[in-house]
Amino acid sequence: MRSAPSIRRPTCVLSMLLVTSPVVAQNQLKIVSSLPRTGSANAQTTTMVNGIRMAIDEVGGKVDGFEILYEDMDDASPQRGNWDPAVEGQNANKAAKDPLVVGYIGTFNSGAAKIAMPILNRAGCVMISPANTYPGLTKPGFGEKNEPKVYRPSGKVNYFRVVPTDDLQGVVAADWAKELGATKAFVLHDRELYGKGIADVFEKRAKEIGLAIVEVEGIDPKAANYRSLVTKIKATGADFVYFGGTTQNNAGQIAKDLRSGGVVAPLMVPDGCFEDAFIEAAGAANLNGKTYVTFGGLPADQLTGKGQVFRENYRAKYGTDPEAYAVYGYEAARVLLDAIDRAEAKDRASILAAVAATRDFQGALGTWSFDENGDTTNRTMSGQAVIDGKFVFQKVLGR
Amino acid sequence: MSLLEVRGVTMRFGGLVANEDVSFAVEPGQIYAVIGPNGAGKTTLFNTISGLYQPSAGSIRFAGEDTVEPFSAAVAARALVVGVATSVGLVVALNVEELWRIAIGDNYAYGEAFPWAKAAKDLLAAFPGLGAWWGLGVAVLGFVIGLGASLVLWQRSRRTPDRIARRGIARTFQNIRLFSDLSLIENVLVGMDARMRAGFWSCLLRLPRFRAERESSESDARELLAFVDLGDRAEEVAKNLPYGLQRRLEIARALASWPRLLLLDEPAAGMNPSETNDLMRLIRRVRDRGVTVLLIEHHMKVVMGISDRIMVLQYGKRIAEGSPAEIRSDPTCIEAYLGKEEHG
Amino acid sequence: MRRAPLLIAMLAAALAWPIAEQFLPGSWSVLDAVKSIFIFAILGLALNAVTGFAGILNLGIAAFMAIGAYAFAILTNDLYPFQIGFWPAILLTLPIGALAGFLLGAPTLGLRGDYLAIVTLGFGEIVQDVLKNLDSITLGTQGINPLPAPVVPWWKPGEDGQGGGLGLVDLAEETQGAGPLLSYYLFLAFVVVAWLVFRNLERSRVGRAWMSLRSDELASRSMGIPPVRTKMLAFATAAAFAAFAGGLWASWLSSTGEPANYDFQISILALCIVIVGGMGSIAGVLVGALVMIGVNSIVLVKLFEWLQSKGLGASGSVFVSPNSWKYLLFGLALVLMMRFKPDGLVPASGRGERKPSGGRS
Amino acid sequence: MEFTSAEVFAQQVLNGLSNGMIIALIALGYTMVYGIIELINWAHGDLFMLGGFLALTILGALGLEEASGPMAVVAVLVILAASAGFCGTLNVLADRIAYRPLRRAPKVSLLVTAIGVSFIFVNLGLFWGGVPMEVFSGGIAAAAPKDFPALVPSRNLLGTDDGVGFTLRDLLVVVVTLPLMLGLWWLVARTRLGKAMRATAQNPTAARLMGIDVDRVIGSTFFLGGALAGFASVVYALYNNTIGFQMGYRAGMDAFTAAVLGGIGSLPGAVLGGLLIGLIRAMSDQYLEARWTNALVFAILILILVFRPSGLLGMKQREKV
Repeated sequence: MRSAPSIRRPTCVLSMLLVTSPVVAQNQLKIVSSLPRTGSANAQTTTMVNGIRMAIDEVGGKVDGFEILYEDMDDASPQRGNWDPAVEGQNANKAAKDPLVVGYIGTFNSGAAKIAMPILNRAGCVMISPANTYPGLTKPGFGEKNEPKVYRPSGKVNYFRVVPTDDLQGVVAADWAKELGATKAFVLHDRELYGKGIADVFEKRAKEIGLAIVEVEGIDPKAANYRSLVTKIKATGADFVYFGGTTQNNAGQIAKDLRSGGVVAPLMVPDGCFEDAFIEAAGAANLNGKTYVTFGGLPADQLTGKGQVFRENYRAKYGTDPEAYAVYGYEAARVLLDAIDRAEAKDRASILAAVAATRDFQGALGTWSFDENGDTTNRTMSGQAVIDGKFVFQKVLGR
Repeated sequence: MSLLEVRGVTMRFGGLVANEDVSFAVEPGQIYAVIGPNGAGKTTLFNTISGLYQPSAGSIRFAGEDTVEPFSAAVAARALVVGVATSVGLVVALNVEELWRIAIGDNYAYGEAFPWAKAAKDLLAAFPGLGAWWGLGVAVLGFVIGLGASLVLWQRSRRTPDRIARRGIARTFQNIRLFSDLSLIENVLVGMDARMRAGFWSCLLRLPRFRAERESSESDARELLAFVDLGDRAEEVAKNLPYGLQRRLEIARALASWPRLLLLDEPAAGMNPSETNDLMRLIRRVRDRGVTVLLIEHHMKVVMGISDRIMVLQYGKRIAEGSPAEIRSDPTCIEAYLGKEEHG
Repeated sequence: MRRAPLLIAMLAAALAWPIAEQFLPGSWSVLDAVKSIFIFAILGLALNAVTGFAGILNLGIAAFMAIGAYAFAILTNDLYPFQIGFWPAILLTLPIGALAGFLLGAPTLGLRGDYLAIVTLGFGEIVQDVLKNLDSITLGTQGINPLPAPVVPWWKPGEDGQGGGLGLVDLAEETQGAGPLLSYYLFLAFVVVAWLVFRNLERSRVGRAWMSLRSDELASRSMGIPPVRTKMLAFATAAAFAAFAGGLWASWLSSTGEPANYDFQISILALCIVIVGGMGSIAGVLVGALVMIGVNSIVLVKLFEWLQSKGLGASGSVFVSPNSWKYLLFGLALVLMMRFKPDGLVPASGRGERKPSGGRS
Repeated sequence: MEFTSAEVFAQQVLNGLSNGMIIALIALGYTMVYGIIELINWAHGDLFMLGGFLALTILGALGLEEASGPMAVVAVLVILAASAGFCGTLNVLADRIAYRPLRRAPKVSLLVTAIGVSFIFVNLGLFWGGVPMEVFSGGIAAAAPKDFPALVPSRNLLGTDDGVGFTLRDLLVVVVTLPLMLGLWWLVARTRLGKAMRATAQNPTAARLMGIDVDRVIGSTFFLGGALAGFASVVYALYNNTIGFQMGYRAGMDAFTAAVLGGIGSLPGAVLGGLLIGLIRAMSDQYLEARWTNALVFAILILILVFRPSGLLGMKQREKV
């Protein structure tokens, strides 16, 4: 691979690598994913990576005569035990500089996406997230005033996502809560981008539909327990508790303390807790019949058509049922592979154009398209309840 | 006027009385020795004089001034300023989001010019609005905490070793305490710090003042090292120095601040007779430089040979004071100290 | 052992690296990672002043980094009215950091070592919480982005690739063509400046006073060194440069990231840099940053990439995923280092088994 | 039924005390080790975490997850003993292997070693969670928090579900921690070992000259401190029903703050500090905002240290000259 050491101005070499269309070597293309593989999100990201690998295996590792390489990058560092902005930045830069890379699947955390997006945007590389739900990444008017244009320094949309955003999920959550009979809700959140974001939407929507919010509290996700907070909730007489946050941020402990603290109000959580680990962490007995989970899609057992096939294949290959997020990893890889197939030239620009042109994609999540912001048009959300230690699908929400 | 005047100093540690009502005075130019058996409270007395301990009773005056910094208008003013600052700081801190919104959030429209003058006006106008009953309470609380903390910290620093040292009292330690990682010359330069004037910025930017002072201080330090016969080892690391020479270095370091009074805590401990003789000569030469010397010593030979006056301590109390000749003939001393040594 | 040749060699290597890299395959490019080495070198130098020179264990240096990063962001991002640009903002991080250091240090620097250590640790936690909670100011966990890259006067190509001349080059555009070299050298220059600052302080009465406090606080006080004021200088200087490093970090990422990015782990990383390099040794800190960050974000990353390409870690089990072993490796490295080379890779002069030597003034 | 404000206050005091006692138990281990070799034993919190994992493993291996009644009591006793022994032994091992060779090294080297040991423990905790056992959900999600069986139900001993709750779990905390604290006090104040420990803490060299086997005494201290962490881990796990490989950091931080607040090296200080932190946390959660609780704890810590630089019950240390 050593290039001829001619004495050119070094900047020229680099700029050629970066600006011109990547020179494709040996009919290979590379897809990378950047997800937090070290630390507490490992369980969810493992299922996503499994999904991505499955998608690549299904096409035999080859698209249109091009061998597809895959690299599973970790954007977490052991020091942080979670995504690390420096690592994410390095991953994105590395992908941007590697001429073989034509697609970047990630990130898991919306905060990480904020770092990677402008870098990949400048490089003109497609980025498809299987998990980012923060609305401001794509939708003008939903985030800060300078969003999302700051993520698109080149002016083009290169970022897509296959999951619906929090502004949708928070709304359906509040609607469903009211439907379930809530009148006075106590809102908790983990003070993070995802959790607080969705809790804010929940609060806003609740007020619109006449569901009273007695109080909003940000929790300390590292606390040993939430007894005093539960006492406070009990004292307010709230008849519904909403927690915006993730399993990693101690959702299980909250559920436990609510029950042991004698609060009988139901608990609702968003899809950051829609994983078996939540039930394991909380203990089924504390959740059964009193816990509701919203999810920005359909659970694996409700998928039909290609989704059902995916579920069966996954089980055959990995020996377990896929967790909710696995299908998003799979879908992100599928839609990318599909675009590579459709692209005229196998370079970043053509593939980007092909991804952006995805319409009526027949995927595991149903038939959907990317809109002009890069968001999926799929707005199917679902509500689950925990019954007998399992998530049981209740109904389709939203639309 | 005496250079050092110790009046009725008592030092208690819990139930233990280390010094009881000790008084003595050291005149300028003297070599004054404090002797006494082990545990008589000599080192405690030294530590009290050098500011490490605060006497439970009594006073220590140096060059006619009490060594405890008196309460002054400046201290009061500083406490008031800290109190007000804490008060304002606490009020602002607890209302920072509100103030931010009033001054900036409400005035700044994204992408448009920012009306600075209006923002400043709004900010000032917002403060009275914070004066709800608890706002006032917070302000008072902040004031009390700031004032209290300032006074407590001042109280703690009224009579500290560094202040005493800066007044002109330098000391050595019984179990030598050099800066073992630093070179000999650096050790001496630390001792000189109290009279250096180059500030932080001038050190950082190597301004002319720093350079000039570096020249002069280094030559002073070398002169001092030469004075204690260590001139040829200036760059060695202190911990590599033999024990006997470490004592000399300690003395050079203590002299570096140009003290008026030098406290020597058992300088001859662990020395052989020839080293002891050298030391005695050195102490005399120190005195001849114009430095008054107060020393604790066990070696009677040293004490009797060089002291102008001697005080004898026993069980923390002064039992005698006088010239060497007087002490030698004082029956109490002979019994308490000298006699004992003959037996022991 | 004289440090100068080592420092000169490192500087030469740093200057030459981007050119050498041109002759390596693209996937070997580590310029970005090297920039993070530079930032951590500055952070390490700052911590070294307070912990290595003055002997104050500071477990909350990341808090000052966070303060610098957020100050830089608020002063430059267009969601705020200030928008003063890279240079004024990055320079302002210094006094802002120093002020924060002063406010924390003033009431607490009289405390004994371990009490002070827990206070700094607590401060590190408080700052994260405050940044998280004041979300109407700091955007909470959103992170403030984008942030400006440095703008420097440099040769600028003409519009059509012809002519050109001296102009202001925005280094944010570098990835789009100018090559990441200017910002690399700029960051290197910052390291050199920080190095000069701390070297000058080290070899002056200020540094000597710090070291005397570290070596024997009691003796130092008895020589007339005011402990609180002297420690304050070290503490505030360290805070200032940590804030500066934070500002650079944010500029490099073009985002503050979330407040939790400036947590205890960063403080520990900085501490490890200082200790692995050699407490109180400026050359050591630079080596420490190179080793710690280099291993962390270059060697291990490459190693795991290679392992993965051999098919390891695909099954998702915790034991075969190389990433799951990172803590263990890190921990073992620290334990072994302290056991066998406690004075660091490049011990400060006067420490370790140094022979008497001259050359310091 | 109404939950009156007096009841709320009482409940919060109870919450605070229960949490505070667990913190205090961990803090005791910190303060003991600190008292004797002036080491901030950074790995202590993670040692505590490993104790929790051992307890869960034993429950899983013996099939005691569902135990109730007398069996549950037996199970609790078994895991208390096992975790205490395990953590004590592990702490002694850490001392032998990592800390003892550094007795003469600067304190900061020792601290860094402890941080290294803590990383190793954390990683072991992560691996432990990957053990394919039923209680670890087959070890698939190694990093996820683990549910700890509710061997001690949270039944309110004061009757109804409404009003103030003093549960069986709160009782458990008291029943385990109080005797341990008293026992420790007795051990340090009255026994030969305690005397040797105090002597070593005062002056190791002198203690050695007096014929005390200093290494043995330090080893015993590590064992006792570790055992306390083991007890604490079981109480914590039964009280909170969750363990996770990252729980050591916060637990350690709280405990260390407690030790400092009370005056590091002082046993009653550690207990007082722990209780105070528990109470401050509960009160702040109730009457202020939960998100400011951590900041408040440290603000109070700083404030107290300004006025009492050696902590609440710490001895003012006289400088040895």
